[in-house]
Order: sequence, then structure tokens, then C-alpha cells
Amino acid sequence: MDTGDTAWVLTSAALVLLMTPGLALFYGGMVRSKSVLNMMMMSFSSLALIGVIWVLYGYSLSFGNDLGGGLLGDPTDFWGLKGLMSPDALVFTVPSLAFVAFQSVFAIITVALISGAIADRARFGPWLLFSWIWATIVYFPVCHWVFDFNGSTGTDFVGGWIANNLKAIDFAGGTAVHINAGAAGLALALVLGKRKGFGKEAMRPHNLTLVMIGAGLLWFGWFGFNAGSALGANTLAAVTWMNTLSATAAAALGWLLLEKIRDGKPTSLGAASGIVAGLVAITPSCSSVSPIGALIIGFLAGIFCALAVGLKYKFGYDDSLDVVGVHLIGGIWGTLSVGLLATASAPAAVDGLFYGGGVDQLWRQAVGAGAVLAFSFIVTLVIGFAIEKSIGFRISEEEEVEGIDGVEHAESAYDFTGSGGGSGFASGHLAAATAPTQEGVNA
Amino acid sequence: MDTGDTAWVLTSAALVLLMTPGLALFYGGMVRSKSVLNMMMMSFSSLALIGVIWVLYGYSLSFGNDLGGGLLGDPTDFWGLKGLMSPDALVFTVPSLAFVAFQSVFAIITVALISGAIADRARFGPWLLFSWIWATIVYFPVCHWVFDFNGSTGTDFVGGWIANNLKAIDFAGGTAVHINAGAAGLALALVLGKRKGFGKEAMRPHNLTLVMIGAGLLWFGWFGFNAGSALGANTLAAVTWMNTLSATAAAALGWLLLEKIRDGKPTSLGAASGIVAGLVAITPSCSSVSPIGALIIGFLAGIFCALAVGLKYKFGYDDSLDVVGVHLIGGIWGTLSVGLLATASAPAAVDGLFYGGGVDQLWRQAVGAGAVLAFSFIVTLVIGFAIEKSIGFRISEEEEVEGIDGVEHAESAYDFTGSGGGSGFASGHLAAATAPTQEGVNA
Amino acid sequence: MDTGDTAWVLTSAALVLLMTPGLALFYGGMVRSKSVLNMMMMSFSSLALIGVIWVLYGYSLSFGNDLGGGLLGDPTDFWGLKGLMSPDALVFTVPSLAFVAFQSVFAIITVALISGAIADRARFGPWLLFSWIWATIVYFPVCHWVFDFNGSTGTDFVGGWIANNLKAIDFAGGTAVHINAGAAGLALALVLGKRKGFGKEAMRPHNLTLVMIGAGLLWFGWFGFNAGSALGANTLAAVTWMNTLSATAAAALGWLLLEKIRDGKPTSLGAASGIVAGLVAITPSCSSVSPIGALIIGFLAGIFCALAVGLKYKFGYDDSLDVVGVHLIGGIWGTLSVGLLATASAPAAVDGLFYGGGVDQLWRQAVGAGAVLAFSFIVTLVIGFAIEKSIGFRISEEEEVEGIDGVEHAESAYDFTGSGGGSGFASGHLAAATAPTQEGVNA
Amino acid sequence: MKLVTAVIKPHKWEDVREALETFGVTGMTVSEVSGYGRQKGHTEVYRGAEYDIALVPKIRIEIVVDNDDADDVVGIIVKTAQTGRIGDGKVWVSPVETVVRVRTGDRDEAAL
Amino acid sequence: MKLVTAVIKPHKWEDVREALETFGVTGMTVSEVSGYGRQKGHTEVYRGAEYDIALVPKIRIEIVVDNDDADDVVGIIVKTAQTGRIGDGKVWVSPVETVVRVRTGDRDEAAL
Amino acid sequence: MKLVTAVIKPHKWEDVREALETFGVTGMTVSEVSGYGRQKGHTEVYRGAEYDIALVPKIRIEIVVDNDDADDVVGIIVKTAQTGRIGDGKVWVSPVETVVRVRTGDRDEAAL
Ligand SMILES: Nc1ncnc2c1ncn2[C@@H]1O[C@H](COP(=O)(O)OP(=O)(O)O)[C@@H](O)[C@H]1O
Ligand SMILES: Nc1ncnc2c1ncn2[C@@H]1O[C@H](COP(=O)(O)OP(=O)(O)O)[C@@H](O)[C@H]1O
Ligand SMILES: Nc1ncnc2c1ncn2[C@@H]1O[C@H](COP(=O)(O)OP(=O)(O)O)[C@@H](O)[C@H]1O
Repeated sequence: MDTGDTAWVLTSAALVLLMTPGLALFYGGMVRSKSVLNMMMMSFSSLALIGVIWVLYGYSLSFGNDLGGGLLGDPTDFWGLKGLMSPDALVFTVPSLAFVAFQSVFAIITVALISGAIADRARFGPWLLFSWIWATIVYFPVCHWVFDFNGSTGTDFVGGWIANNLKAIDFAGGTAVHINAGAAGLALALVLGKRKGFGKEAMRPHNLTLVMIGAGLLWFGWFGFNAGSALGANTLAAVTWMNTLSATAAAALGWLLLEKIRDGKPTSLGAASGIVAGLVAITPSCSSVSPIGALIIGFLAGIFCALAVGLKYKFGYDDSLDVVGVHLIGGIWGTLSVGLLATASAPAAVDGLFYGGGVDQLWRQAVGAGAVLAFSFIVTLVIGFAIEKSIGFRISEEEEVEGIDGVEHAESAYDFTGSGGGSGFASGHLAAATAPTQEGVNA
Repeated sequence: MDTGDTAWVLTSAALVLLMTPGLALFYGGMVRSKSVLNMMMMSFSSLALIGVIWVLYGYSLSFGNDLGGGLLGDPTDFWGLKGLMSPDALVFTVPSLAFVAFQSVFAIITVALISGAIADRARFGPWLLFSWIWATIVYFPVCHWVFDFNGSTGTDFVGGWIANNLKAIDFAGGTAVHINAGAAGLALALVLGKRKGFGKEAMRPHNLTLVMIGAGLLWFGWFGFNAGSALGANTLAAVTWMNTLSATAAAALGWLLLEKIRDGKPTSLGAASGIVAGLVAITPSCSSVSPIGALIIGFLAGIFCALAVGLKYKFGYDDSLDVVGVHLIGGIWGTLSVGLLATASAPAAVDGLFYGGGVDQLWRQAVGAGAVLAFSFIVTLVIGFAIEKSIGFRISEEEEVEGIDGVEHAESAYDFTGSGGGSGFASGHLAAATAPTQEGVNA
Repeated sequence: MDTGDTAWVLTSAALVLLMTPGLALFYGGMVRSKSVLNMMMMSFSSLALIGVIWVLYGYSLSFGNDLGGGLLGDPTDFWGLKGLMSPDALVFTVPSLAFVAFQSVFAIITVALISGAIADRARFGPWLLFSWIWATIVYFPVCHWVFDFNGSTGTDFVGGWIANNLKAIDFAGGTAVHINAGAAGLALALVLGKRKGFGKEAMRPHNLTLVMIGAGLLWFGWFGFNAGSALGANTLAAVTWMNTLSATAAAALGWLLLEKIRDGKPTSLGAASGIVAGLVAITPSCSSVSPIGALIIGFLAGIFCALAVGLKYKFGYDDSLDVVGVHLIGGIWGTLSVGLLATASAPAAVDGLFYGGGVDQLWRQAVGAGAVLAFSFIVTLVIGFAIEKSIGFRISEEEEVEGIDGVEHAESAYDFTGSGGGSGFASGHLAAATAPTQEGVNA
Repeated sequence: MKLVTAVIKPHKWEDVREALETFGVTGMTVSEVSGYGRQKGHTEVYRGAEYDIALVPKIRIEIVVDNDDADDVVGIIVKTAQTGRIGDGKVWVSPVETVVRVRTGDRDEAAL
Repeated sequence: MKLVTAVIKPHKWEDVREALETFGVTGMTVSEVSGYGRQKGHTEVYRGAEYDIALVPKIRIEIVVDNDDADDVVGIIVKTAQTGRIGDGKVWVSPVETVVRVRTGDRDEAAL
Repeated sequence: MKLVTAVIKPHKWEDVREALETFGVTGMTVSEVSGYGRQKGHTEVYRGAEYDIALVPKIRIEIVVDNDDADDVVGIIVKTAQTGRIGDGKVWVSPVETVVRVRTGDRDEAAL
């Protein structure tokens, strides 16, 4: 065990945890004020629910010894994380539970990412059910495919097919996280259908300062996501850190430039979106390209995603907060970019097409991306329709008009009147306190 | 000295520092818009005031060599942190000042936690005075009892009674931080009395997005709080990190479930509250239970605290933001849970009641919890009444109606009108700039 | 390479990155609601633009081998960060790219700091142009002067004149960052002139909760800024961490005390401002003073800066968010304080005037501060006027009245109406989606 | 001249605006208000404490019109804003003695 | 029909609402406004710069009533909202020619 | 008594307030409203989707005045709020039957 590596992995795990509240803000600021709490709750509930099932069986499905074909980990290996508190339990140079921790927050945020596609209209209970099923039959397997390396905990340990057989390079999750969530988002947007007023009415962001805070926290946390995936504090971590900065900065520039040219003005939502697009694109590729390669990947990610967010109007699916435009498109581009811009001088030591490596790596990347995309899209469609047809997934049109925060959570996000306390304009009054104490209130 | 351990402790100290602004947001979002600044100022002033006295004498009172009976550290040992800049000054494997730093932010947040009980009505000056006295005669001693271990800086070093004589396990501060602050909050709520309109008027949270940001930052920072308490980057840190995730996720689920059953809807305030409840409960126990144990502790913490927040209406004390319901109850449950669910396979290597360890650890836990509760409650009552009777602690009823932000700070939190600059609806105009420059304004 | 040191530097780099979004909030909350997005964009654009040019040539200009006289690094050395991915490329005990990363975020925030002086009135395009030029001909050279040490990457490596010849102590950037940005801010405020209504109309902060979040994130990140500058996880890092806490806490107290005495009430804006003032002042001095020295530096920084923010009304320059009052004055005081309060018992091992060291260090500090101040002020004036006279820097008076967010970014920050979705009071309606998809909208 | 004041459901605002525009109303003044009436508010829950929110968000429209147009304008609003469910709102007409366009100083009919 | 417009102190709103309900007023329209008058605003301080906030928050209530009820309604509001301190507000009565319930198209007395 | 209602550009509010104060108006009630008229709103862009914001922020002032003062007050507002550009707003005058000062119960002239 190396204390420096462990310090970095534990820090990174905390950084990645923060990304989910960051995402909640990023998404929450983009919806209307009557839906911000529900939007944030879809992320926060992922922290709660996926956190629990990860401990119970998720880690074991993802990182247990392979059951065969590189398709799934053995759920009995680490059920309830058993045996992992021992000082001897290591993954590479860090305690096993540090690795468990780091991977837990990946599972959490992947589920949360999907929710952006179905803003304002998904019932909360069915969303929880969906999250549970999706994590279990989509994320945990895909995580095993992509992130579970042969030999990680001992020489005879066998992992997943994309990492070990296909040998696609997906350093921190272009496929497992972003294509996966993006494809699922598209499927759910199709299942749930358009919001009332989509394409006609103003559904502009209600609070762009939240979006900016969210983008800032996401970027911050993403250093843990990418550089933490080095699982140690070393040159690899430093390279991925710096590539993460380079690509993200360039992507923000790219998005702003496109806006300036196309729409006349560069916007703050564009800057925030460009940041996320760059982060997505560099996620799979940060270990295999140079900082200059990262600049190119990022800049083009900004352009591509800024163009892609318009697709929903063209094709008429209501991917409310552009999970497809940013995560699916950005994830595909980032995954493929490894095949194009990888350079043998980077830690992954592979040459892509433009560095004379031919198409060998490129096809591996394409197969990995395509497999995850197809698997996630199809299975999500099935889960989504099953829920919609059985218990119903979507709130009614009237409830949509009223606002999902009140309907699903009996809350409203803001009250800026100077209310109550014998002062101000009381927008309401206390009707009853928690059941057992009803008397107290009237006392 | 170990650089990896030091990196982790320094990182953790920064994480814990961030918890106090996080708390300011968590609390600030829950009050009405006319009191949010005062609420935040009670946390920020703790950063300022306790930060200063910690350097001057707080660390020494807490971690100086024991003056006798494990009751108090020697204030002359490290007055002004003297002698601790030397490269030879170590606590276990880290530089002394890294440990001083880590512990400083514990003192700061404990004081800040109390303020939630007295929202909207405490004069700011008396609050500062209270903080000063309370930290000095309550927190620093209790910190010594609980966190100061024999032998930490050398073989003949003697620490506090709870840690070394009673041998209660309070890994990161269930007693020293949460029961301590919770009991003090209850006492202060009694001293200050109810807000005008308590139990009748609407005093609903004015900005739940702030509450959610706050909860996110608290969770993030809490990994430093708990896993940082390992004082190194090792298996113990990894176990406590993962237990912190498990319990918190389960607690959020527990709170939401209770709400769903009792009130019909799971709320975002419930999710945020459940998070904090879980974090509180796992704080003392994270080193001594398994991840499954952590799930149980967390889930029950969510249920218990969700039930406990109603008590104030039953008994009629105005614990405005539920410091009692969350920190006192959560802290007691977490501290006792060690006696129940500790397992020898965890780093603390103790078996609790349910793991065949009998009641040995349980009574130690109960005595520790009870001692801190009683000490804190009684001394706080005395300090509180002394201040109330001498200089007055509470603002007048009219000031309460007007709003404490204006009364105590001459500010208001928000101005969303498009004001000033020759544009917008100027809600006011500049009357005078800082005294020496009065001329300039009229120039 | 040391993994512990690397873990700390990578963590610190991420912490410092977060400071720029933190600054965006701190500044953004202080302007009126019609300018908050533009204010934040000036910080976010710095993340984008300076991030890119740092990779391309900024690092090399700053940390390339000296071209002569300690004035500038060789731009050809590390153009595009070439050669730095190699495992052999080290700066002291950490991978070169970890150091590159850490320094990149310094460049970014220094540029962002300037923007506070020109709130509400700078056209966005010219601001980008200014940032680019200023970073290139002011920041990179000054960074080389102050932060580039002889021998950092090998025995024959030669760095900048302030660090190596003058031997002024500027541990984390009192001159290179704060005096530099502060002087530039003053120059730009003079170039752009006063806002319409300056000194007469109300231009009060539109959202103080954002200011507080920002201050909290800044403090958090600043531990990376200062303690990360140790470039390792060691006693030096621990000392600077703790001094950063001490000074900041004392500065907040100092500012609040001054307000209480002068204005009658301590304010939350004062607390936030005091925090930043303390952080600025301890930045150059944290390695050379004791925690008690830090308390003194911080407390006086709080007083000095609280007095200095009034100067703009006296002298009639519109330094909108007090970059001069806080960063220039705080930076000068902090830099000089080394000459006064440095103690040989601190890691820098130098005695200042009050510790019997005479004026030797004091004059070095004064020369360093003066050189950077003069250079930055003059060159910024030239750049600023050149832009103003050529393409124009300032928006028109009518646009100022309308609000710069709409004018420059076609956005508005908040929409709290319950708008759209067939519900609420639609403040507008969707007119057209991105060009290629126009059909889709009308479909 | 008459002042027509209408209090309607927020999501009907856009329809009402369009209908009035078609009719030829060129200007109006709009504000967000809270309504109290037969339509009850809703309940919110915070940490188990239930709050009755008595007021319902409404949009208030003020239109100064020619005497002759008043009835038509009222009719259009009533027709367009009607959902048939409780809470649709009220429209009332009151006399106006004079109206001036600030920009030009024009009065009455010329000011609209 | 009459329109009673009342501008009162915000913390009196709940009392006024209750008193009017007891009297039999079933509906009203409420908004948050700013008042300017004898009651002066307050002063805020930001970084040493003092701002005079000239305006005071008030609640504005509009009630359309039968001619006969107007005086009673005014009386109830004045009585309930009175604190005796400067800034209690004003109530005024103006004529209304017709009022319509949007939901049903009912007019005048039937519309209330 | 008359009620003068003025809808003006927000940045003229401070000037109007001063001018009215100089004339001797001691009280008024002010609110933030949205205007719809010849002056068109603006366009915002979010992720390439353009939104037409139809409404323009305005300030609405209500002043109850003596019959004799009404014309002067209207004149002052028109003069002070005028910029000559589209969107300067409207001022209208309507009859008020009675006005009461809540604090004292004073009526009409005495209530202002
Ligand atoms: N007497 C009244 N004076 C002024 N506004 C009223 C009055 N009665 C109702 N309103 C307004 O009309 C709205 C709708 O009234 P309500 O009684 O809920 O339904 P309905 O008009 O369908 O019977 C209320 O929310 C309120 O804003
Ligand atoms: N002439 C007026 N026209 C309209 N509203 C007025 C008028 N005078 C006062 N008001 C409103 O009444 C409120 C109270 O008036 P003020 O002069 O402060 O106290 P008081 O009514 O007790 O003398 C003001 O804040 C304003 O909203
Ligand atoms: N008929 C009307 N009734 C009520 N308010 C009106 C009317 N016409 C215009 N307004 C108000 O006056 C404002 C200015 O009107 P507009 O037509 O834009 O410019 P102008 O008055 O200069 O011709 C509008 O924004 C609206 O608030």
C-alpha cells in the first residue's frame, strides 16, 4: 500500500462525490423554477439509492471475478463488501475500499446524468424504480466490461471484455459513463414524450447562477474523475489532470465561438455547456493524448456538442437538458478521438490514426462505443416502457402545468417574500406539524 | 513524517473547513429571506472568532498535556502554537501543525452548529460573546476528553478521560461535536424562547436550492471529517470513507421513506436532512462497524431524526432548524450504535452487543454520551442565561418582525430588481460613502 | 518522485482551479442582477482562454529557462508543453505536469481578479482580447520573475530576478497575483471610467448569499493556493496552511470590528471581504511568519482594506468591486509584512524588522512590490487605452442602463416566474431554435 | 375611456394577449399577483410541518380602452381565459377620465 | 359595484384576510408593492457605503364589492390593519361599472 | 379625489419621485409591472434556442390626489418621465369616492 496513492484516490473519490450535487445544480438551474427541486432530487436520490445498492451487490457485480465472457462480475464475491476491510485487501497500491469508494461515485453520477433528459415530467417513485433496475442491469455490467482489469487484485483475477479483450481505451468512462447515460437519456426521452409546450413555449433556465456554480463544481470534481482514475499520484495522474484542463478550456472557447458566429452572442450557458462538453470528451482520452491533442479534442467537442443540442428540435424528441447533445455526442467523439489522436508519448503508449498508428485502435474504440450505446439504448427502452405501461412514469398534463415540485414533493423552491414571524406577507400558515405532535401546534 | 499521510490530513482539514460555509448555506436556505444573512453570519463568525482563539489558546487547552484527571490540556504548552513550526514536531506521522489545522476546523464547526437552534432572533454581539465563552469552557475541555489520546506526540503524553480511561469509541466526534452542539442548541433555544409566530405562522425555507448546495458541500467535507480522522491515508481511512457513504445514502433513503409513509410525499428538504442525519450518526461509529452495519445505522438515523424533528412542536421549544432533532438525536444514536453494531473485523476491532461483544462497549458509549450531554446542556444554560440577563441575547419583537438581517447587519440578502446604474427601479440611492470620503460622494 | 507530494500538489491544483468559479460567485453576487452573468463570464472566460494559452506558450514563457536578466522564460522550451509527459520530467519531487497544472490555475485566477474593477460596463470581446494580451505581456513575465526558481528542474536551470536575484519572499503570489491584478484593475478602472450613476445611485449587491458561497469556496481553494505552493506535503505545507487559517480568521474579525465602530453594524459583506483581505495578505507571507504573526497580519489587513475600499469615492475612480482596496492594498501590506514580521523560526528562516532582522528583507520586499506595481499599472494602461481607442472597450450608456447581461450575452440570470410548460406566466416564447433545425420548431 | 382590469390564470396569459392583439389592443400593463377566492391554495410539507398556502398565483392585466371597446375587450378576455374550472378569475370595468401618452403628451383616444 | 383598494402593512395581511372572510368577502386580489410616504425607509451599508432605501414593503388588496358593502369593508380593513403607527396605509374606494366572473360569464352581484 | 395611475420606465422613477415630492405629493404606492405595447421586448438565446421576451419592465405608480391637483400631477409625471422614445408609458386619471388613512381613520383631503 502506498499512502500517497491512497491519499489521492480518497481525495478523488470525494471530488467525484461532489460532482453529483454539482450536477444537481447544473441541471437544476436550467429548468423552470417550478421544477428545480424535482430535478435536484433525481440526482440526490441517486446518491442515496445507488449508494446503498452499490454496497449491497453493485460493487460485486461490477468488480467481482468474471462470471464468463467478460460480461459480469460474480455477485457473491463481495456481497455487502465482505472481506474488504482487511488491511491485506488491495487494488493495485491502494486499500480495496478506497477503490470501492472511488467507483461508487461513478455509478451514482452515471444514473444521475440520465435525469437531464426527462426534466419536469417524471414521477419520482417510478424514477427511483428505474434507477434501481437500470443500475443493476445496465450500469453494473457495463462498468465490469470497461473498468474491471485483469489482474487488478491478483494475478489470476479476470475482468471485463472491453477492457481486456477488445482493449478499447476508455480511461475514465467515455463509454461506461457518458455514452451509457446519453443513450439511456435518449431512450427515456422517447418513452416519456415531450413536455407540454415543447418547441413553442419559453422554457428558459430559471437561474443561471446555479448553472455556473454547478459547472464550476463539476469541473473541480472531474479532476478526481479523470486524474483519480490513475489510481495513484504519479505521472499518469499529472498528465490526465493537465489534459482535463486543456480540453475543457478549449471546449468552452469552441462553444462560445460557435455561438458568437451562429447566434451573435456568446452566452454564459454556452460557457457552462462547453465546459461539460470538454470534460465529457476528454474523459476517455485523457491518458492517451498530449496536451495539444487535448486542446483539439476539447475545441471540437465544444463545436460538435453546440451543434448537436439543436438536434432535438429537428427530430422532435424532448431531451430537456441535452443529455444526448452533450453526453452522448461528447462521449462518442471522445471515445473515437483516442483512435485518432492517441500518441505513443502519452502514458497509454498507443498511436492513433493521425500519429501513424493506423485504424487498429480506432476500430476498437468504435466497437466499444457502439456496443455500449446499443446495449444501453435498447435495455433502457425496455425498462422505460415496462414502467410506463405498468405503474406509469409520467405526471399528468395538469400536474405539469402546476409544477412538479409541488406535485411530487409538496414543496416550492423559493419564497422571497418577507414572510411570517409576525412580519412580512405570510404566503401561508402552519397547518399541522408532524403527526405525533399535532397537539403541540394548537397548544 | 509520511508525505501521503500528511497530504491526506491537509486535504481533510481543507474539506472540513468547507463544511462551515456549507453549513451556513444549509441553515441559511432554511430560514426566511429576511434572516438568511444573520444565519450565515453565525457560521462565518465562528470561522473568524474560533479560528483566532484556537491559535491563541484553544489548541493548547484541548491538546496540551493533561492537567489532571483527563479533564483539560495545559494552556501553557502550546500557547500561540509555540514550538509547533519545527520539523520535529509531529503528531503520529504528520506535522503537528497539520493536526492543529485539522482540529481547528472541528472546533469552528461545532460552535456554528449550535446557531441553528436560535435562528432569526439572536443579537449578533451576544452570539459572538457566547461563542467565545462556550468554545473556551465547553468545547475545548470536551475536545480534550474525547480526541486527545495518550501517547500521540510521545510516549509520556497524557490525554483526556473519555478517550483513554473510559475508552468510549467516538471516532470523529459523535459526542464532542454533535451531542455537544445539540445539547447546547437545546439549552439556547430554551434561553431565548420561541420566535413570534412559532407553531402558527409559515416559517418555511426561503431557498431550498441553498439547502441542497449546503447538504452537498457538507457531505463532501464530511469525508475529511471522518476519513481524515484516521490521520493517515490507509485502510482505516478507506473504511471510514466507505462507511460514511453507506450510512449517509441509507439515511437519506430512510428519511424519504418515512416522509412518503407519514406525509405522503418525499421532499428535497427531507433528502438534505437525511443526508445530514446519516453523516452525524456515522461520525462516531465509522471506524468500528462494517459497511452493512453502516447501512443499518444510517437508515435508522434517517428514521429516528425524521421523527425527532417533530418533538419541538410537541414540547414547545423553538429549536428552529432542528439541531436537537438531527444533531443531538443523531449523535446519541450514532454513539450508542457503536456499542450495538461494532464488529471486530472493522479497524477499531471491538465487538458490540449484536456481534457477541456483550454490553461492555455499550455502557462506555452511554456514559460518554451522557457525560457530554449533561455537561454541555448545563453549562450552556448558565452561559446563556448570564448573557440574556446581563446584556440581553434576543432582539425585540418588532425587530423580529422587521427582520434580523436589517436590524443586526444593515443589509438585505437579495435585490432582484433591475436597479440603479441609470436603469431599473432604484430601490434606493447612495446616501454616503465611508466616513473619510464623504466629500467624494458629493463631488 | 514522491507520491505524497504529488497527491498534495494535484489536490492543490484542483483547489486553486475552484477558486475561479468561487471568485465568479463572489464578484457576481456583488453586482446588480442585470450584470451578474457578464461578471461571472469574465472569470469563466479566463478559465477558458488562459487555460489554452498556458498550454500553448504561457508555461514556457513563465518557466522556461531564463532568456536573460531573469526577465522572461524561453518560449521554445516547453511550447505546447512538449516533453513534459515523460516520467523523468520532474519539478522538485513532483511530475512536471503536476507543477504545470498547479501554476496554470494561478495564471487563470490572476486575470479573473482584474475584472472586479470594471463590473457592468466592459464589452466581452475586448475583455477577451485584453485578457490575452495582458496574460502574455504582463502575467507570464511577472510569474517568471517571482515564481521561477533557479535549479527547480536541474542544477543549471535559471529562473526569474525577483525570486533569485532580489530574493524578495513572495511565497504564493502577493506581488505576482494580487499587486499585479490590483494595479491592473486600477488602470482599467481609469481607462473605462465610471459607471453611470457611480457615487449617487444604489448599486448594492444583488445576492449576498452568492457572495458568501464565493468567499467560502475562495477560502477553501486558497489552502491549495498557499499550502500547495510548498510543492509537497510537509512541514512547510502545514505551516502555511495554518497561517492561512489564522490570518483569514483575524482579518474577518478586523473588518467586522472596523465596521461596528465606523458604521454601527458588522455586515456579511464585511465578513466575506475580510476573509478575502486576510487571504490576500497572508499569501506572500505564510511561509515566513508564525501563527501569531499571521494573526497580526490578518487583523491589520482587515482594518487596512476596510478603510481602503472607501478611497474610490474620495478619488473618484470606479473600482467597482474593490480590486484596489482589497487586492492591491492587501497585497502590498502582505508583501511588506514579510519584511516586518518574518521570523527565523518559520520555514523561510528569515528575520524581519520586528524580529531583529533589520531592514534587509523589508527593502527587498518593497522593491519587489514596487516593481510589479509599476510594471503592471503602466503596461495595463497602455493595453487598455489601445483597446479603447481602437475597437472600443466600453458599452454605451444606454446599454449600461439596459443591463450588460442582455446586451453582451442575450441572457438574463433569473426567471422566478412560474413560466411556460402550459403553465405559469410565460415571460416569453420560443422564437426559433438553432439554425439548422428551424423546421423542427414549427413542426 | 374605460379601464378594464382582468385577473386570470397565469397559463392563459399568452392566449389572452394574442386574442387581444388580434382584436386590436395595442398596449396593456401586466403584473403578477396573488388571488384569494373559491379556488383554494395548496399544501406544502417541510420536515413534517404542513403549510397551507392560501394564495394562488394570478396575472392581473390593466387595459385602458375607448368607451366603445370596453365590452368587446371584456368579452374577449372572458372567452379566452375561460377554462370552466374554479379560479378562472374576474374582469371589471371602471371609468377613466383621461389618459396621456407620456412620450408625446397625447390625450385620450390619441394616447392609446 | 365598488372597488376597494387597500395598501397595508404586510404583517397585517393575515388579520385583514380573516376579518374580511368573517364579514363574508369571498374573494380578493393581492400584490406586493412598495410604499412611499411619511414612514421613511431604512438604511443599509455595503462596504462602508450607506444606501437609503426609500421604499417600504406594503401589501395592496383589491376587492370588488356591492355598493352597500363598500363602507363596511373599508371600516373592517381600517380597524384591523390599524397599529396607530406611521405607515399603516391607505384605503380608497372607486366606482366599478361592471364585473364578470370569467368561469361562468356571470355579471355584477352574481359575479362576486 | 382622483387616482392618478402612471406606468413609466423604471430608470425614470427616481426623477419622478423627486419632482412629485417637490410639488408636494407626500405619498404614493409603487409596483414593478410588465408592459406590453409598441416598445417591443428583446431576444434571449439559450443553447441556440431564441426566446422572444415580449414584456418590458415598467414601474407603476398610484397616487390618490385632490381633484385640483390631478392635472398638475399628471403634467409633472409626463414632463419628468418623458424621454421621447417609444415605451415612455401612460398616465391615466380615474375617480375616487373616498380615501381613508388607516392610522387615524381620517378621510379624503385629510387622509393624504
Ligand atoms: N371580490 C373580488 N375582488 C377582487 N378580486 C377577486 C374577487 N373575487 C375573486 N377575485 C379574484 O378572482 C380569482 C378567482 O376567484 P375564485 O373565487 O377563486 O374563482 P371563480 O372566479 O372561478 O369563482 C381570485 O383568485 C381573485 O384573484
Ligand atoms: N397619496 C397616496 N396615494 C397612494 N398611496 C399612498 C398615498 N399616500 C400614502 N400612500 C401609501 O400609504 C402608505 C402609508 O403612508 P404613510 O404616509 O407612510 O403613513 P400614514 O398613512 O400612516 O400617514 C405609503 O407607504 C403608501 O404606500
Ligand atoms: N391601453 C393601455 N392600457 C394600459 N397600459 C398601456 C396601454 N398601452 C400601453 N400601456 C403601457 O404603456 C407602456 C408603453 O406603451 P408603448 O405602446 O410601448 O409606448 P408609447 O406609450 O411610447 O407609445 C406599455 O409598456 C404598457 O405598460
